[in-house]
Amino acid sequence: MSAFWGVVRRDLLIARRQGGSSLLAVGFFVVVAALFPFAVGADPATLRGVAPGVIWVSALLATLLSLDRLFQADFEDGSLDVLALSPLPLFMTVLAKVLAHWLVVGLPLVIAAPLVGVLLNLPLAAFPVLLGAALLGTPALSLIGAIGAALTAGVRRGGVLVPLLVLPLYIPTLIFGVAATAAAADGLPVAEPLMLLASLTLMALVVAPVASAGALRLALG
Amino acid sequence: MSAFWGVVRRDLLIARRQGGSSLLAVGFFVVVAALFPFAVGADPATLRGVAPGVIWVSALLATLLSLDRLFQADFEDGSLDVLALSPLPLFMTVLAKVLAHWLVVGLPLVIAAPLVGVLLNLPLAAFPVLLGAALLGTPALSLIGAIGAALTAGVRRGGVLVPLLVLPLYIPTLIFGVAATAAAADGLPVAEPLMLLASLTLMALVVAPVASAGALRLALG
Amino acid sequence: MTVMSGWHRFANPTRFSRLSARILPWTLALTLVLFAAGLYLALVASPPDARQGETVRIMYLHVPAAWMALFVYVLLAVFSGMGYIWKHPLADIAAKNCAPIGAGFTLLALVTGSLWGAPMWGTWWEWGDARLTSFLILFFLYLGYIALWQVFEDPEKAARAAAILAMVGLINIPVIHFSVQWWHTLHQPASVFRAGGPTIDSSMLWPLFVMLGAFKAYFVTVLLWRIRAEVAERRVRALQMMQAEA
Amino acid sequence: MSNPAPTGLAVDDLSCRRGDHEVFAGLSCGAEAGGALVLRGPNGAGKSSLLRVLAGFIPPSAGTVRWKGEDIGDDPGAHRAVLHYVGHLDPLKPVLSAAENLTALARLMGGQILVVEALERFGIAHLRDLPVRFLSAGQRRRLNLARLVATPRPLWLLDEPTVALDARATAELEQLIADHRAAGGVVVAATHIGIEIPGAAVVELAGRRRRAA
Amino acid sequence: MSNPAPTGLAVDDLSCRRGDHEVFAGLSCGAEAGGALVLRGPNGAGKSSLLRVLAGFIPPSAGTVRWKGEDIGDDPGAHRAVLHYVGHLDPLKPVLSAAENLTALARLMGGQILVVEALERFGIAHLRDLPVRFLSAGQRRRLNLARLVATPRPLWLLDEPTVALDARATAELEQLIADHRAAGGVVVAATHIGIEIPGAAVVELAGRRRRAA
Ligand code: HEM
Ligand SMILES: Nc1ncnc2c1ncn2[C@@H]1O[C@H](COP(=O)(O)OP(=O)(O)OP(=O)(O)O)[C@@H](O)[C@H]1O
Ligand SMILES: Nc1ncnc2c1ncn2[C@@H]1O[C@H](COP(=O)(O)OP(=O)(O)OP(=O)(O)O)[C@@H](O)[C@H]1O
Ligand SMILES: [Mg+2]
Ligand SMILES: [Mg+2]
Repeated sequence: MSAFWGVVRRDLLIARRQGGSSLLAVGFFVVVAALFPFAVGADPATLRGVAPGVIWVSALLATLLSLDRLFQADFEDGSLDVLALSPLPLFMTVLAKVLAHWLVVGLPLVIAAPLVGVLLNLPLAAFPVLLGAALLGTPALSLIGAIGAALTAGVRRGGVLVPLLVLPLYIPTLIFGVAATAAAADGLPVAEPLMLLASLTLMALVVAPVASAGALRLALG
Repeated sequence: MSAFWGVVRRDLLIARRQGGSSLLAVGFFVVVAALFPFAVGADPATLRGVAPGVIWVSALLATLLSLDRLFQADFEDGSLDVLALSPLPLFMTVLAKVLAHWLVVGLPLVIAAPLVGVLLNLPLAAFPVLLGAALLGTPALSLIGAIGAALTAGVRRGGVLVPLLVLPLYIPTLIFGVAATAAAADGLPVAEPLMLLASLTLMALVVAPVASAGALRLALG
Repeated sequence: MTVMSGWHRFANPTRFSRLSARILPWTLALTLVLFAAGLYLALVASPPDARQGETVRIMYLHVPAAWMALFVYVLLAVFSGMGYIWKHPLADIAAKNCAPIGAGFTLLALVTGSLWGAPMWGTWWEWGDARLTSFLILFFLYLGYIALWQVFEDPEKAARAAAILAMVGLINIPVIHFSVQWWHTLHQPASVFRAGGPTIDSSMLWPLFVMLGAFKAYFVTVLLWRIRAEVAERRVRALQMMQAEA
Repeated sequence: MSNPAPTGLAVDDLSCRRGDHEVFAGLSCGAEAGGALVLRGPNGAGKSSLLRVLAGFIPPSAGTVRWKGEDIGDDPGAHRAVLHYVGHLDPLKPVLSAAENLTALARLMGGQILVVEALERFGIAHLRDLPVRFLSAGQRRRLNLARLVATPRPLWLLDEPTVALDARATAELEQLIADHRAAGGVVVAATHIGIEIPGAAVVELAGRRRRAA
Repeated sequence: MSNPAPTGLAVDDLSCRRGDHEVFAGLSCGAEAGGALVLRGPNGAGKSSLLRVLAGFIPPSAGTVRWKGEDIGDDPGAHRAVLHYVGHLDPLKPVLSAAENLTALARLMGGQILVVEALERFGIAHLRDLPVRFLSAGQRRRLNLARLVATPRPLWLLDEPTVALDARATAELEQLIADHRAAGGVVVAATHIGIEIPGAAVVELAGRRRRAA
């Protein structure tokens, strides 16, 4: 177990030293969401209507953007070889890296979500649900994204491919996340989409580390 | 001059060999544009209203995503040292790399813009203006993006930093691009936003190569 | 004891080549016959729909294409799993060559669907419709799978990477199939493959099934043909390599 | 050597294929506890490939590798816990300091962690708190090699370990290898020149020349 | 050496500061046309830093570097057109073939382009059409060095050029350097061991020990 936390601590330390990866992801999240009123016009009614969607799409893009180098950096400097020699099974190493990534990027996004909600005129009543949905959904985004990052790790400039591979897999999370937020905004029941969101995350938790580990092994060969 | 085309040809060749950077950027463009209706709901009237905005935001993101490694790759493998020893002034080298990038990513985006227009229910009458605006605006996106890419070339994982630096600079292009497209969709005059778009691109053409060259020199030190 | 790995298996004529050579003419003939019969039944023999009129005939292309798109993806994932576990290159090649055909079916279903939608729903495309959009996602999945094969130089690695993606993507299939039940959509719910038996009139059901048979036969024919082409190509390369290393 | 003592590494009839190029075939060699193998051969002969096979990163296309009598393919988890692999690249993060890098790497490997000793051994203790991005090529290499000291493991696979090292550091590495072998460890090193490993068995890789395409 | 012939390189009272560390100071040396400088010193002594100053990548904190009598800071554009710099990294794109990489690099440098000769000279003509990602470390290095042949330039700055080379390739490089000097070129090479440059002036860099922070 200590090796697991070793991986987590290492990635957290690197993120901290690299100067605010969290800040950057959150910044991106907020900037993209803030671009929207510019792009679609400032009419408050329109804005309120599209708010849940815009929030989720920009959270998704922020995650995606920060993900493409999740394994690539370790591949390029040979750290992946060392990670593969840890006594930890490779899928646990992946899980540790994803956990660190979520702590650095996902969690700050969750915390920033209400701010973006305010920017986009989301009704106040929807805020608790938005927070809950984000908390349930962002781990799935990190986990699924890890598969794409692992598949392209050994491939030079494979990063460009990550969105194409991962976005289709993100759709269910996106749908249920938006559904929960929109339902809350309209005062409708939210239990069902939240449950579905949670089960997606659970599924990702089972599938993603194993799939990513399989993909990473290719990069070692 | 031959060294200038040497740089352009080299980058085009790499893009070709790397297997469809164009396809990937266009794919991303289309997928992101396709995500939005998903997220904001289906009402065709709403959709038509936000179409110009969505088209421009996703073109912008596609450019951004493909840009972050514009100089990073050359920095990491030492090619930047060689580029700096070319008889060409560094800002011309930057211009050559940006030109190659635009040919690989910007131009295909322009060509794909009508497709996204169809997906998003944009009125047919707006298509010629959309094409014209994209042709005028995308070079500015590549040029401005180059500044961010150059600034972060020396910094590991600077990729995440680029959006934050560059997105604010993109806002004017975004505003006039959307304005032109929306005006055309509503049958209003488009000359003014198109002119402004063109002058933004000209300005970027003057400022961006010099600014990027200065930033790159820091990465050499 | 040496198991010849990868490409070198293709240096020798495999059982597959002989077998497929024998099957191919039959599936080709079957394809032609079924298409002829199916098109006759669909366009001439079957009645126009009471509500939909003649446009209902699009159904005979749309529905089999949509079913095949889903079926081919599942098959692709199964082949991928076999290739991944048993490391048999033939399964990898089969999976790889399913993809373009499946993407073609998906595109056909999308195009016929929106052609049909224009008169039926008054719109080509409806974003809020979960069936439609999730089906578009299937198209993107196919594209991602094809792209992933392209970026690896080493076909064995490409096969394993693509297999992982294919198996993970399988999760989207039930989402697509059940989307009609989960969300109330424009698109009609399952009327053939449903608990409690089909609800379509047999005068339409028969042509539909014949067309489905035709699509299946076409798929088998094209798949076998593509696999043979790729195996032959790899065999040539393997022989060249063995010569070079001799 | 086809019947080596089960205390060390035994390579039997090993072949390696990368892409569609057969890098080497039918290779047999071995080293008992305390022994060493030196891999030699011209550029492209397959030294690095062999090391990656021994580490379990590349599955061999034929033949077996045994560590203490066990085929490494049977329990990859056990094998990866016994070895250190030092490749061409220094797996260091430029933003972390020397000590942080080494601690992080050692923690990944689990077990005992001797960071201070390791840094001192390679004469870079005074660089402890300097971010790695400021280190020279040789200083980075020393830091990378310090891993060998920081977490003791019995099997060392070294791919041209003396690259960028000055004479003093090379001598230190030679001493380290001697100590390691004296304690029963096994060393496999690929090298063109520049390092003395007394009593090591030399494996000459011929290199199959790839045909011009 | 403070008054060198204006046909070659002259370094006068040069200091270099990186970050807040003074790497070297008051360094003077030089080489006339046909001459060579070998930089020696322990890891971290400043060999690589000196080469980057000579290339014009790092501005010196004091002192001057002259090429044929002209201060290189006066017209950086002219200076960068006369030199080749071979650093630690191989500036090669893995997706391009060996020949494509070399052609692209040569084209960047402008002037004459001798790709085929260059590949043959380093014994990698048979790898011409192979993507670089499949090359071994030594094969990559050879390809990198082939730049020197592909576009002739008078001043060569080489940072540990023999890394990863086998004995044959090292001998070839020595011959290449000799030919270059015979034709009036100047070579500055940083190296620990492993290369013979007859008659080269040796510059010993002492290395100021950085204070433990
Ligand atoms: C672009 C638009 C459309 C798309 C993407 C689409 C997609 C699909 C898919 C994926 C299926 C297979 C469902 C399954 O077996 O799980 C299907 C079946 C079907 N579609 Fe569509 N469709 C579209 C438009 C239409 C329209 C306009 C109609 C007619 C009003 C229609 C009628 C049907 C029928 C009758 C079935 C068979 C249902 C069954 O028995 O399972 N579709 N479609
Ligand atoms: N950007 C920087 N900021 C601060 N110090 C630096 C920087 N770059 C290098 N140094 C320090 O300068 C010194 C000289 O480094 P340099 O790379 O020139 O050494 P070298 O002689 O090439 O060593 P080696 O033989 O290991 O390659 C080292 O002590 C290094 O730590
Ligand atoms: N993925 C690959 N696909 C095809 N061929 C490869 C691949 N990787 C390496 N090779 C080839 O395998 C051969 C052996 O490479 P390897 O790196 O093992 O050589 P090496 O002995 O370490 O050489 P060097 O002394 O240059 O480091 C080389 O000819 C190389 O071109
Ligand atoms: Mg090697
Ligand atoms: Mg150095």
